[in-house]
Formats: sequence, structure tokens, C-alpha cells
Amino acid sequence: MLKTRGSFLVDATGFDAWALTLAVFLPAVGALVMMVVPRARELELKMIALGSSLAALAVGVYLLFAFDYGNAGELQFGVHKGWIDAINADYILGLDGLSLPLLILSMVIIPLCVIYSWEHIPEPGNAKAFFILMLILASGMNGTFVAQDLILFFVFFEVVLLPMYFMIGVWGGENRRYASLKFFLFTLFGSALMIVSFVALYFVATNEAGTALNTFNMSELAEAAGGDLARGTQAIIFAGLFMGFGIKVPMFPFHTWLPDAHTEAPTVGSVILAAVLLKLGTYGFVRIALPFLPEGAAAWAPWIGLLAVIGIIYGALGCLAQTDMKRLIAFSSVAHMGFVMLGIATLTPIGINAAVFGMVAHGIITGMLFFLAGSVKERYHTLEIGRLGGLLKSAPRMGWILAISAMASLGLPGLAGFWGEFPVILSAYNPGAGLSEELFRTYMVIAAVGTVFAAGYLLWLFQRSAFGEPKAEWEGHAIADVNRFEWAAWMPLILAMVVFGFFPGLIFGVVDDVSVGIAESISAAVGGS
Amino acid sequence: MLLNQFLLLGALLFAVGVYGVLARRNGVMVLMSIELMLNAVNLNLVAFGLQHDVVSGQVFALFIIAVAAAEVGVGLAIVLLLYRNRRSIAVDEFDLMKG
Amino acid sequence: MNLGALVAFVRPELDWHALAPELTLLAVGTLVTVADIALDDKAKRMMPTLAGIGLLITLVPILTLAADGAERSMFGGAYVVDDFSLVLKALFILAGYVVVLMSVDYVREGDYYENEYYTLLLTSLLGMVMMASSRDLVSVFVALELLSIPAYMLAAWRKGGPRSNEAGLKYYLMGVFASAVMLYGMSLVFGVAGDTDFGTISEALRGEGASPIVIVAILFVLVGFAFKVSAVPFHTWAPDTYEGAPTPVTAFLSVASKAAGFVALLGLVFVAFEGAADVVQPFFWVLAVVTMTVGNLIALRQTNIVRMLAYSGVAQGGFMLVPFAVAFEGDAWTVPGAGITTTVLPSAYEAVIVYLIIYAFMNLGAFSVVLAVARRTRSGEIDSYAGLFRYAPGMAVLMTVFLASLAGIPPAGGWFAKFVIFRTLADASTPAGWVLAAIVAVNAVIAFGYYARVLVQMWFEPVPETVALGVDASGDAEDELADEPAEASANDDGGFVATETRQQTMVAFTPGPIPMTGALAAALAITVVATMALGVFPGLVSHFGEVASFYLGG
Amino acid sequence: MWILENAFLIPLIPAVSFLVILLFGRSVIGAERVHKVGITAVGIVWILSMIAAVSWITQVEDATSSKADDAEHALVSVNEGLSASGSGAVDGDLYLAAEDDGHGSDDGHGYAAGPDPVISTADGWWSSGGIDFAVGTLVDGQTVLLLVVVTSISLLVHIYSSEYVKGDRRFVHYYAFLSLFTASMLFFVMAQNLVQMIVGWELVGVCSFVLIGHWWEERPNTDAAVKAFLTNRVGDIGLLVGVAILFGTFGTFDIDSINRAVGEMGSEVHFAMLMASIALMAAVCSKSGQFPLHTWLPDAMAGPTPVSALIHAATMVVAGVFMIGRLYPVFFEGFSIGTSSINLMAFIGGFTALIGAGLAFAQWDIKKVLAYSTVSQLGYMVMALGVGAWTAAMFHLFTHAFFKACLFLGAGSVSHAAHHTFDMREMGGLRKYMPHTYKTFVISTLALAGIFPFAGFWSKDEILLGALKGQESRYLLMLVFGCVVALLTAAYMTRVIWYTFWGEYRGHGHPHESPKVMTVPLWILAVMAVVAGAFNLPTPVLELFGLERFAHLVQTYAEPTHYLNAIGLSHPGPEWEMAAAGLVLALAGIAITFMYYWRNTGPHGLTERNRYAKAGYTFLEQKYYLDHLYTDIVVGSIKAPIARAANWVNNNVIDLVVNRAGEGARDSGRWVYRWIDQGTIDNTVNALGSGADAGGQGLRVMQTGKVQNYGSLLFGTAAVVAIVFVIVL
Repeated sequence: MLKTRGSFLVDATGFDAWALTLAVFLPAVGALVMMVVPRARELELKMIALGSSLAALAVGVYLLFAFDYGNAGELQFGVHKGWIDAINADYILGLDGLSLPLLILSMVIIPLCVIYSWEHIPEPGNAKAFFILMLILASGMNGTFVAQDLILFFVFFEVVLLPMYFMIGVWGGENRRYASLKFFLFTLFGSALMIVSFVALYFVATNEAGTALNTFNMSELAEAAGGDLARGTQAIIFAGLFMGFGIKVPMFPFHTWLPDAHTEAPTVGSVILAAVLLKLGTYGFVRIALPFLPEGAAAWAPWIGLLAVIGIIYGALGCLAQTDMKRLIAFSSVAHMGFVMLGIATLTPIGINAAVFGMVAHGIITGMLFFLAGSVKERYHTLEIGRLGGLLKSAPRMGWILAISAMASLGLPGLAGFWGEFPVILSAYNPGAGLSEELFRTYMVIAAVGTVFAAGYLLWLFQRSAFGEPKAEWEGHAIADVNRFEWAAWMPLILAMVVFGFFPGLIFGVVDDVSVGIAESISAAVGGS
Repeated sequence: MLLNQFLLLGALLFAVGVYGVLARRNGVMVLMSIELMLNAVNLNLVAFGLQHDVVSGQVFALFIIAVAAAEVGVGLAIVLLLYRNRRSIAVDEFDLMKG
Repeated sequence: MNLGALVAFVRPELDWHALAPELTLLAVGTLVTVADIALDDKAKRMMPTLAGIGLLITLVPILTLAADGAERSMFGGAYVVDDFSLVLKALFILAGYVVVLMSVDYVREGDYYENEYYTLLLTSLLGMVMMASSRDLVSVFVALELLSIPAYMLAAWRKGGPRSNEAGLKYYLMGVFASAVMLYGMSLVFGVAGDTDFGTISEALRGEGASPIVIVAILFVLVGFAFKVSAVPFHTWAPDTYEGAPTPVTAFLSVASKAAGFVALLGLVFVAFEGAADVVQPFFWVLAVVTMTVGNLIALRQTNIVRMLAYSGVAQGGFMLVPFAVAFEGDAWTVPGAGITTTVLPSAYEAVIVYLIIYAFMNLGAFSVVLAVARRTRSGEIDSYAGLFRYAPGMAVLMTVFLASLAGIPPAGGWFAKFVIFRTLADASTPAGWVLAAIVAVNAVIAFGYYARVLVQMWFEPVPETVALGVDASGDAEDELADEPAEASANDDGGFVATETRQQTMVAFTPGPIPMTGALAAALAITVVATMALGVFPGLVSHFGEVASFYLGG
Repeated sequence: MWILENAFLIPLIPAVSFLVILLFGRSVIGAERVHKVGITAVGIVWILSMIAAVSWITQVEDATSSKADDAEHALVSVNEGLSASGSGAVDGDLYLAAEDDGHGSDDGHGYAAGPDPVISTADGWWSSGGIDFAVGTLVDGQTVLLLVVVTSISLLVHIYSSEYVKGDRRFVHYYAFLSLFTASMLFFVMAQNLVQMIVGWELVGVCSFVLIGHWWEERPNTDAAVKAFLTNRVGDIGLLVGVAILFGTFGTFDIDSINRAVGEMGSEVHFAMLMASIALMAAVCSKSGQFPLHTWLPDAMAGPTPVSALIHAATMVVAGVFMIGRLYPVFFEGFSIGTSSINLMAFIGGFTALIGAGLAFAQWDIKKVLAYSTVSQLGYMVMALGVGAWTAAMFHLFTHAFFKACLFLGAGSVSHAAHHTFDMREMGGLRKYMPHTYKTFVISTLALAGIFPFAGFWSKDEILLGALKGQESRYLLMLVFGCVVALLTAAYMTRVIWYTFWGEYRGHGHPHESPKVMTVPLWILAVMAVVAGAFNLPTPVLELFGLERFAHLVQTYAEPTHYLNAIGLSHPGPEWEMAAAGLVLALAGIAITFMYYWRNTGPHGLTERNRYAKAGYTFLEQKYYLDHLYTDIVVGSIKAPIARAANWVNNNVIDLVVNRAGEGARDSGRWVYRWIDQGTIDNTVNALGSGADAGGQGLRVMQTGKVQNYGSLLFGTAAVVAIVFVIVL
């Protein structure tokens, strides 16, 4: 069969050639080391976990400095080695403006989670296994964000499943069996259809000239931008990807696994799930679905937009219905990811930028909120909003952090959340690729209404849990305020909320080139046919 | 050439064998019925061999006869074993495992 | 007619190098038997070692042949040694070796005829090795029987155990019945083609088209092998036999003999029956769908781990059948050398082989874990795996790897097996193919449902106080109680759920490390390393697939 | 001019003081001394603002003095430190060239071509779609006006609070957020682009949320806070959508460019502008307490009184008015103010003014009276903008800030004296105990009532003028509204004076005058209430004293002439009759009330005797049943008889629309969650699972365990398949 080994990414040299590989596999190495350390020696185990995750983060910091922001649209730190010659799948890693923020996000979240769980490993304990799973997760997530070969991407995409499954199932809450299995089956189903679409792409994707590419190399497929594929074919293949990524996001109506998984998962599990795992889906849309199948995207965009706005309102209503703090936050994810998907559906650079910003912002904010929920649960042994109250009095610092996070989450300007929502609304006014303006302007208004709901349930949550006098039943209990591990784990997130709120350019500047490229290729492809 | 007659006879034998296998409860009888089926096959092979005027048909038949002998040997051994353990060789009584 | 011409006998040319693997196996088998007769009991403890070493030695000629690389053909093309056959011979030998490792302690601790066991195992392997080279109905038939007959006896090997006996009986009766049907089909094929070697048959069928006799002939032949690979609805023997037979034998059947069946199918379908594509492909389409779906669904309801693995094996077989459904959807290409043009889909061919190799290791691995765990729990119930992660984390992780692999989750090997299936369908890119792809996807999800049940027990559940005394894994223990009339009466209530009518004795359970033995450890090591390696570097196995597919040239 | 180009320092300083107070307030500085930090910071900012005002005025002088070369001059002076992306000054001279002719009004005072706004931007705040969005400051007359107002009031409130809030449980937080509010408000008024405007808009909202809920232990306060925030979010839908429309139309957030572009394109973009205006109007309604979203403002009085003075009277609530003025070309085009004789903005403004004034009568809580008065006055300003009287609106904003702040602080002083009650029924006769408060309060009242020569008179007069003859066609309805409101305002304020300061003291304890630190700010504000009017005296008045050159200061220095020229706005000259009429109405209002209370003439107890009057009174008392109306709509029940409804509303007086809307949404949320999510979608998923399970169970029938059944199955299948194939193929 025809083999294309050419790639559009420049192979890096020296340490740069190793940077991404290290970034991906350092946590895995840490996990391997931990496996041989006996369970009894907990401190060493924790140290290894923290060390390896920090080592990965260190690489991340190096990447931040070495990254050439001048051409963030290009893949950098490229690695291109043979992997599975028979099916023409290679080991290709690359980093561009789209991957960078998400990669760093997942690199930051993991050590924070390690620190947070330093002293409270959830029931039934066993720090060793817990941290090993966390590290495997880290490798999988980092890998997904930098993989530039569809098969490699798929492998990393799947690697995160089992660890999260066990994390929910072993350390989860009452209903953990159900939740974990649901999470797993949903994602597995999606990814099965996704891989079908991948191989379909391999065989049907052509370049402009119409000659088959027969490659899994993502940069080549993106370059071809669907080639001369018929709109119908593209739409069908896109459907497979849509299932794969849409379930992961999750989009209405595939969202039902999310609240269960979030609610049952241990605190750090929810944090990782919310902060990074959900982003794999949206990232897939931006990285794979849109550029590879521009016309398919154009054909699906109205429906994606529709599901997105439904998700926004629906998620908000779901939140209002909740009496459990954690479940409320979980549902809010549905709404926020709705904004992200709406941004993507507009097929405009502004929308895509906003979507990526939304991913990062949601990762930071919702992650923070789940941390808080975990700590509240630890102190009150309940998350019933009705039973909480007076948090500002009994634990003022935590109350204020909750306030900031809630404000950020409801999209207050000056905090990170705003930049994931407002530009989306902007972009929906003028959708790209010849999409119906009336339709998307309607979506715009609905989305704007969604922001009010967001304010509604978050303020309601805050008022009930933080304002007022502490409930009588907590008289005896001393509700401890934020302890030092929590400070260590939370400070970075809080700072990030504020910093990104005031300097959105930090992310927009990096992503912009990529999203402009994507949007242009889409409009070119759609206009061209 | 009497090919069709041979084939019909073969088919008949085969059908009888199948019936025996599926209907008889006695293990030994089941084995015998299988022998019938195999002989039907042999008949076919020889007939076709003649028609095509090649030797491989007969050769095939010889192989089958030999192998069948071995098979029946094993089969009878198993039936004996069962009889030793269960005092019965009614094949439909053996359903400890199902579902 | 001129009988003289027919009977004129020419002594065939023998290529001893080509036959070296088979001869080695034969020699080892004989050696084991002779040693058993000659030596005293102390020396008999050497038998498994002897068998194992013998198998490893058998690899040597295979490697030399592979290095040599020349394609060797004997007996008028009835027996061919080429890359394809070598790859699969190596696979059979390795699988056999792992089975031997699994058997050592199991056989020794139960009251079995130890040496004959290995003799039979080796004989059966010999049949498989021959199967890999057979290119002629006769040799296929001989190889098939050679590998089956010892297997019948092995299934019934626990002579005291009614379940084992029943397993043997069912396997035997169904086996011979199926082969009788198959033979009838073969005779018709012979009638149509006028000769028994694949090449001739292929050409004849090209000309013939789908006449009724051809249809009946082909279907009967395929049914024979569909039985061998336990495809629904010809699978019915498999669960009972697997459950009843000694666990190593079950592993052997579920991997090696199934593989042998697929090898034969590859030869028959891709070469001999190409002319009858419009019979073969629809048949396999239906067969594949029914097999994986039914296998998966029933597996969901199993409570006995061996039985669950049996049904999982059925479903896996369904996945392996998928490529046959699009075997001839490729673009027309000319076979190098032979000069005939064909539309055979090479990737379909590779897919089957790749799947076989990966499946062999992960399934053997799963069975090894079952064996090992049973040494502690004395039970075969899935519930008995509760809390395994608490008291034997290593074993739990191993099992997780194998199950994940079976479910097709990266980075364990299974994902690549599933992937090549999808790839084949995409390559064919026919409507039927796409539909099949969707069905496969759904089934992949269902499959995880029952693998997860084991994972849940191992990871999420606390250690139980008591466990149900198992069906098979614990040796003969439960067979005594199986003899009690209570059991028989329990069966007459018409309830079809064996696991609900089965009388179970709960015995106290004390958790603790799994008592390991060197051989078992070796088996686990080999399988887990292979599984992970194939997952992370699928290049290895896919390379074999490519190599093997050159066989299509012959 | 330095300060104009580096105006960002002005919001920066209070922002820093916010951080300092919040982080080091308790630990380093000491809780009881934090107010010094705040006061210092705001003091500095006040000075800077004054400098800014002066330097802007000089700039205008330069611009107007020599028109010929001032285009270049303005450009040169302005363009220093400008970014390419930011200012429209490049095509500014085009507008300067377009000199006014014909726009001149009776007194011949047309537009002097003012300078372009001073825009300094820094690139790369954020960038999207290849467009680089800058952050920066836009300083022009309007900004400077607001700078002066905000910093002055804020400073005084800071000082006043140091006594009023002394010893509060959250003294530190109080000052921290007072600083933050000041910073946000200043940031808002000098926003160079719409995004900054939104940021400021929301930040002041949050500050008001925090300060309303300052005493969050009590549920009513938090309810009020949440309600305020949510109502504003509702308006923000409009803001976001409006901004989106503007961006979508002009492809920029730059306020200056947008204003100029509207002037250029005119009717091309009429429809888009109409949509944008309607959307933005919603935002104005929520922020500036316009009908029908005004209901949060009275509740906001739950916050500390100085906060009410600063945020809910003088500054934050005028943000909406400010935004209209800022984007005036948009609204002018959208609502075609120049040509119509009634439009949405004018009507909403006028109507709000009317109902606000009406509601003020029925209140017993002095702060609520003032709150409704604020609503009414804001309505006045919006109405002014609606009828095209830009200057009048800004002028009224300016004057109103002072006397309304004075009134609130006065009310605070009163309650400070009368044991923290705001109920006028527990006051009375206080003029004897607290003369300073009394005097200042009366002065501001006169100003508010619009009595010559107090500040309110001048600004109100200009508004009425605008309605009378501002544009091509007169806004008669608005004129009527204006006049009626003038009467009512005077009346209800007199009522307040009566209940609070006259008669006998009805409260308990011994009221006492507040300390200097509270009265001094009162006096300052009172003085401003007197003189503030002088800033925009019409020419004819000043001719009497030969001081023409001091005429129309606000008009001259505050108007963004380069926009208003483009849209063609004209100024009415003064009308003695109009002024007289306004004055008479106000006096009449006072007179009636005076007779009613002091001379005790008039239909006393009418509301008890006459049921129509009673009904009317109840109607007012219940705020026109607006909240109840909303509630019914939202909850969807049928409306009950008036009396029971009144009673009902009384019991749930704080339980207002937003909370109810919230509950409604929560109910529907529960419904969706229970029936759609868990009921339908989730069940489908689970059903699939159990279905597969059951299927497996059923299929096991196949496995009878009897070998011969297996055999028949095998052979049967083979045979059947064979037959099928033979038939099919």
C-alpha cells in the first residue's frame, strides 16, 4: 500500500526533540517506579508521585519559555519516529498554540491534586494505587494534547479511561459502581465510533488533487482539509467523530454520565475529570473534527450549536434543581461546556479562541469549585446545601474563595470565566462558513440568557452555603478553615483566575494563530465548493 | 455412469446417519450413526473419483476410513468412562452444565 | 478407464528440513511416552520439563526455515511450508508451551495420568502445526482430526469427574458430527472441482458459480470449521466443554484449537472458495454478527469465570470472523508469480492473523490468572474475585491488563486487534462493511460490560468471608457433590439458568498471597509481557501479518 | 495634558488601596485605621481628577480659540502615545472640518468644535481572530465631568463613613470594597472600548452586591443583594447582546470609532442601531433603575446609608445614563431621536420619573423615599437623553449627584441620631436636635424640588426645554411628564421634611446632632447643591452681569462635539416662560403639602374616608402592585382581589420578582431534572443496559445442556442456511 512518511512538522533537535516525550512519559515512569516501592513506605511513594508530576511540570515550564510565540500556528518541538509501519501510524508529537495552554493546564492540575490528597487519601485509602492511577492519567492526558498522529491520539485518549474508572469505582461514593461503569461505557462507545471514523479518514481522505493520502498524520490531514471529499461523506465521518468527542465533552443529550461520575468520584477525581478530561473532547473537535472535515463541520455546525444552547439552558436548569453542592457544580459543567461548543460551532476564529479560553477557564474554575466541595464535605460530612450555611462565619477564608470561584464561574469580567463566555456571544452574532445568521443570533440570545441562569444558581448556592448564620447542628463542630495543603493546592488556581481575567491575551495570543488558520481553511473549503 | 444413483444413496445414508445422531439416546447407537454418515461421504468420494477419473477420491476415502476407526475408538472409550461413572450411556442425561 | 495410469505410484520427494518441526514434535511425543514406560516414578516428574523443552526445540527448525525463507511445497502442493505457515506454527508452539507451563502443577496436584496428558497435548499440537501447512482437503482433514481426537480425550481427562466426562462427551459427539457434515461437504466440493487441492478447487469454483450443489458443499464445509471456531449457533459445545474440562485444557482449546480452525478457514476461504464469494461473504457477515452479539449478551449473564471467558471467547471469535465477511472486497490485483488476478483483501487476511496472535496471548494470560487465583480461592465463581486487589494486588493488576486487552482498551494489546478489524472494514468500505463496523463498535462496548464485572469484584469489593466452592478450578472438590441426586433433581425443574440451579457449598475464605509456582509465574510473565508489548509496539505483530499474507500468492 | 494621557492612574490608585486594605488591613495597618488608607487614596484621586478637569478645559480653550490650526494641534497633542488601533483621531479632522452651520440655536450658541477625546491605549490586551484589542483610556468632557462627581462624592462618603460605620463588624471589608467600587467606577467612566465598559459595569455591580449584603448575617440583606445582582444580570443580557451587535456591525469595540462610524453611515445601519439601542436600553433599565427593572433599587437600601448615597444615588446608578451619553450617536440613530416625537427611551424615562415620584409618597422609610426619588430623577435624565437634550441630562446628573448624596447622608445622620431607624413615623421634630443636618437637608430638598436659584432648578429647566423645543418636533408627552414630576417631587420632599424634622419627636431615646466628621461633608454637599447650577447658566442670565463667557460651561466643556456634530444635535435657547412654569409648579407642590401638613388644611384622613382615595393610596403603597404583578405572571396564578393582594404583598414585601423568577426557574429546573433528565434520557440509557442483560438471559435458552439439541441446532442451521442461499442465489 502507499506509504506517506512526509510530515508538515519540523523535527526539533537537541533537548527540544525530547521535551514532549519527557512531558508525556515522566509521570508514567514515576508510576512504574512507585509500583516497585512497597505500599508501607507511604512518604516515599508520595514523594515520587509529587516529584514526577513536578518534573513533568518543569518540562512544561521549559516549553513555556522555549515556545516560539511568533509562529504559534506551527507545530513545534516536533518528534517524528516510526511506530506501526504496517498501518502507517507513526510516533508524532508536536506542540502548537492550541495544545500549549491545555498541556500546561493538565501539567499544573496533577501536582496540585497530589498536594491536595497528600494528607487525605479518600476511603479506602491505599495511597500507592491512588497516586499511580493519577500519574497514569497524567501521561494519558499530556499525550492526548501533544499527539499528532490519529492512532497515537486514540491510544492516549483511551489510556485515561481505566485509571479514571478505578478512581471513581474504588475511591468513589455510594453509587460508585453505577457511576463508574456508566462513565466507562459511554466513553468507550464514543471512542469506538471515533476510531471507525479515524480509519475511514485514513482510507477516504484525499488531497486537493483527489489522490488518497492514506495517512494518520494529523498535520497532513489538516493540510488536506478534506480534500475533494463530498459534503455527504464528510458529514458521515464527522458524525462518528461527533459521537466520540461529543460524549466526552459531554454534549446534551450524552451528558448523563457526567453528573453521576462527578458526584461519585473522589475530590481529586472530579477535579481531574472537570479540569482536563472533559477538554479532551472539545480539544478533539478543534484539533481534528473541524480542520479535517471542514464541510462536515459546516453541515453539522447548526446542530452542534443547537445542542450547545440546549446544554446551556438545560444544564442551568439542572443546577437549579440540585440540593447537593457537588452535583450542582457537576451540572454547571454541562452549561459551561455548552458555551465552549457554541463557540466551536460558530466556526469563527473568535468563537474558537473563546472556546479554548473557555476550556482552560472552566478547568481552573470548576476544578477549584470541586476542591472546595471536597473540603466542605470533609468538614461537614454532607453537601446538602440546605444544611450548610454561614461558611463565611465559620471558615471565612474558604467562604471568600468560594465567593471568588462562584463569581468567576458565573462569568464576571475581571475573572477568567468571562472570557470564555462573552467572546462566544460575540462570535455567534456573525457565524462563519456561510452559516445562517438568524439561527446563530437566536443562539446568541439564548446563550446570553444562560448567563443569567448561571448567576442564579451560583448566587443561590453561595447565599445558602456562605451567607447567614451557621446552622445550629454545627454548634459543637469546629469547622477548620483552609489548611496549608489546601492553600498550596488552591493558590495557583485562584491566581490563575484573576490573572487570566485581567490579561486574557496570555491565552488568546497563543491560540489565535491556530484558530485563525482553522477558520480560514474551513471557510476556504466551504467557499471553494 | 450411475453417478446420480450413487449420490442419492450417499445422501440417503447421510440423512439416516443424521437422524440417528440426533434421535437415538444410546451413545453407542449415536456412534454407529456417525459411522453411517462417514460412509455416505466415502461413497460420494469414490463415485466422484470415478466420474472425474482421478485417484484422489479413493485416497481421501481411505484416509476417512482410517481416521474414523480412530475416532470410534476414542468415542467408545469415552462412552465406557461415562458408563463407569454414571451407570448410563443415554446421551441426553448428561446435562450438568448448561446456560 | 485406465486404472494403470491411476495406480502408477511415484514416490513423493521429501523435504526433510521442511518437515523438521513436525518430526521434532513427533519425536518428543514418542520420547515422553517411552520415558513413561521405561523410567520409574521419580523420573516422571521430569515429563513436563521434557515436553516444554521439546516444544522450545521445535522452534529451532521453524526459525531456520524462516531464516531460509524459501517456499517449500510437497505432495503435489498438498503440504506447503511458507511464511504464513511458519508464523502460525510458531504461534501454536508458543501457545502450547504456555499451556504446558500452566498445566505442570495443575496436572500434578490433581490425580491425572500425567505423562499421557503431555503426549496428547503434543500430538494435538502436531495436528495444528500440520494444519498450518495443509493446502489440500485431505491434509486439512487429517490435520483436523489429528488435533481434535487428542483434544476430546484431554477434555475428559479428569476421569473421576462427571463434569469432565460430560465435557468430553459433548465435545466428542459434536466434533465428530460436525466433521462428518464437513466431510460430506468436502466430498461434494471434490465432486465439483474434480480434485482436492485448493488451487484446482478455486479455479473450478470460479467457473462454476453458485449452483445449489456448490452452495451446499461450501456451507457444509464452512459449518465444520464454524464449529471448530465455536461460532454461534455452532458454539453450543464450547461453554459446557470449557467449564467441564480441566482449566489448562480449556485454555488450550479456547486458544490453540480455535486458532487452528481459523487457519483452516483462511486457507479455504481466501484461496479455495474465492470463486464463491457471493456465498461466503454473506454467510460470514451473518455468522460474525450473530456470533459476537449472542456471545456478548450471554456472557453478560455468567457467574462462573471460566464460563464467562468461554462466551467471551465466542464473542472474540465473532470479531475474528468479521474480516471474512469482506474477504473479497479489495481492488483487483495480480498475485505475484501465479499470474491470476484476484480481489482478495490482503488487510482482511492480515487482520485475522494479527487478531489470532494477540488473542492467543491475552486469553492464555486470563486463564493463567484464573488458575493462579483458584489456587487460593478454590472457586471459579466471579464473586470469589472480590477484594483480590486488597490481598493480591499484583494478580489483580495482571487480570486487569488481560481483561482490558480483551475489551480492547489501550495500551494493552487487544486494542490493536480491534483496530485492524475496523481498518479492514474501512478498507473494504462497502455499505455492508460500514454497518458491520457499527455493530462491532456496539459489541465492543457490550463486551466491557462483563469484563467490568470481574474488575468491579477485584477492585471495588471488600474481601468476602466465604466463597462458593468452584466448578472446576478447584480440582475435583465439587465433583463429588455434583454426583449427589440433589443436583440431578435440581436440573429437572426446567430452569435453564445453570448457575442458579447449581448447588453451591460456601466454604470459609482466608485471604492471603496467591501461592505461586515457577511454571505459573513463567506463564503469566510471558503472556503479560507479550500482551503489553503488542499493545505498545503493535508493529511487531502487524509485521507478521504482512509477512503471512504473502501466502496469498501461492 | 500628561494626566489626560495617563488617566489610568486614577482608577489604579483606589484599586491599590483596595488590595492594601484587604491584604494588610487587619494585620499590618490595624482594623481601626484602614479608613485612613481609603481616604488618602481617594483624596489623591480627587486632586488628580481636578487637575484632569483643568487640563481638559485648557485643551478645549485651545481648540476653540484658534479653529484654523487647532485640528493639527489637537491631533498633535492628542496623538502622543496613541496606538494605531485605538483612536479615531486620524480621521478626526474630517469631523472638525465639518463645522456646524444651521445647528445654531436662538442665542446663536451652536457648537464650538471641541477637541477630540484624549485616547491612550496599550496594545495586546487580548487578540482574537487576528484582531488585536487594545486596553486604554478615553478622556473627554463627559469623562472629566464624571471624574469630578465620582471622586468628590466618594471622598466625602469615605470621610463620612469613618464615623458612621465606626466599630462595624466588617470595617475593613467595608473600606476595601468602597475603594474597589471607586476604582471600578472610575475605570468605567474612562473606558476606551466597550469591553472595558462591560468590565467596569460588572465590577461596580459586584461591589454593590457586596456592600448591599454588607451585613450578610441577616437574610433580608442577602436577599436584597442577590436580587440586585440578578436584576442587573437580566439587564446584562441586553448589554452583552447590544455590544455583540455593535461589534458585529462595526468590527471594533473602540467607542470613539463606533460613534464616528454611526455619524458617517447614518441610516445605513439604522436597523442594527435600533436593535442595539433596544438591547442596551435593557441594560440601562436594570442598572439605572428604570421601569420595569427598578424594583431592586429600593431593596438595595438594605446596605449601609453612605453606600446608598455613593452607589445607589450619586454614581453607580447613573452608569446607565452615562453609557447612553457615551454611545449617544448609537441611540440617536437607533431611536431616531432627532426626528421622532416619542421614543422608547424618552417614554421609559418619563414614565419611570412619574411612577418613581408617585411611589415616593407612599413610603414611610425615609431611605425608601429617597430611593424612589432617585429612580424618578434617573428617569428624568433618561428622558432628557430620550428627547435629545444630552447636555441637560449630563448637567442634571452632575447636580443631582450632589443634592441626592447630601439627602442620603442627611438621612443617615438622622438615623444615626434616632437609634438607627429609618422609619419617619419614629422621627419628627429633629430640627431642634440636629440643626446642621436639618439645614443641609432643606437646602438639598429645595435643590431637588428645583427652586430658583438652587442647582436642580437649572438642570430641570434645561430638560423641560429640551422636551419643549429641543428637536425638530417637540416631545409633548415628555413635557407633561416632566411638569407633573416637578410638582410631585417638590411635594413628597416637603412631606419628608415634615415627618422628619417638624412636629414632635415620636421616637425613643435622645436624638443628638452628629459629629463634625459627618456634618462637614453634609455642608460641602449642601453648598454644591446651591452652586452646582452655576456651571451651565444660559447666556441671557449671565448677560445681566456681563459674564457671558461663563455661560454653558458644561455644554462647552463636556460635550463630545465631534460626535454630536455628526449626528446633528441642536441646542434650545432658554425660555423665560418655561423656567417660570417649572418654578411655579415646584412652588405649588411645596405650597400644597405645606398647607396639608403645617396649616393642617385640605382633605385630611381622606384616605380613610374615601375608598377611591384609599384605593389609590393602597395602589401607591403597594408600588402599583408591580412586584405582585410580576409574581403572578411568573408563578402563573390568577390575580387575587386588590385588598388581599395588598395584604399579601405587605407580608412578602421583599419577596420580589427576581427571587420569584428564581424560584420559578428552580421549579422548572426541578421538573426538567426529574422528568427529562433522570426520567427520560437517563432511563433510556439504563434501559439499554438492562435490555442487553435480559437479552443475554433469554438467549441462554439455547444452551439446554443436551448434546443432541446442540446437534440439531448445528445441522438445522446448516440446512436452513443452505436452503435460503439456494433460493436467494
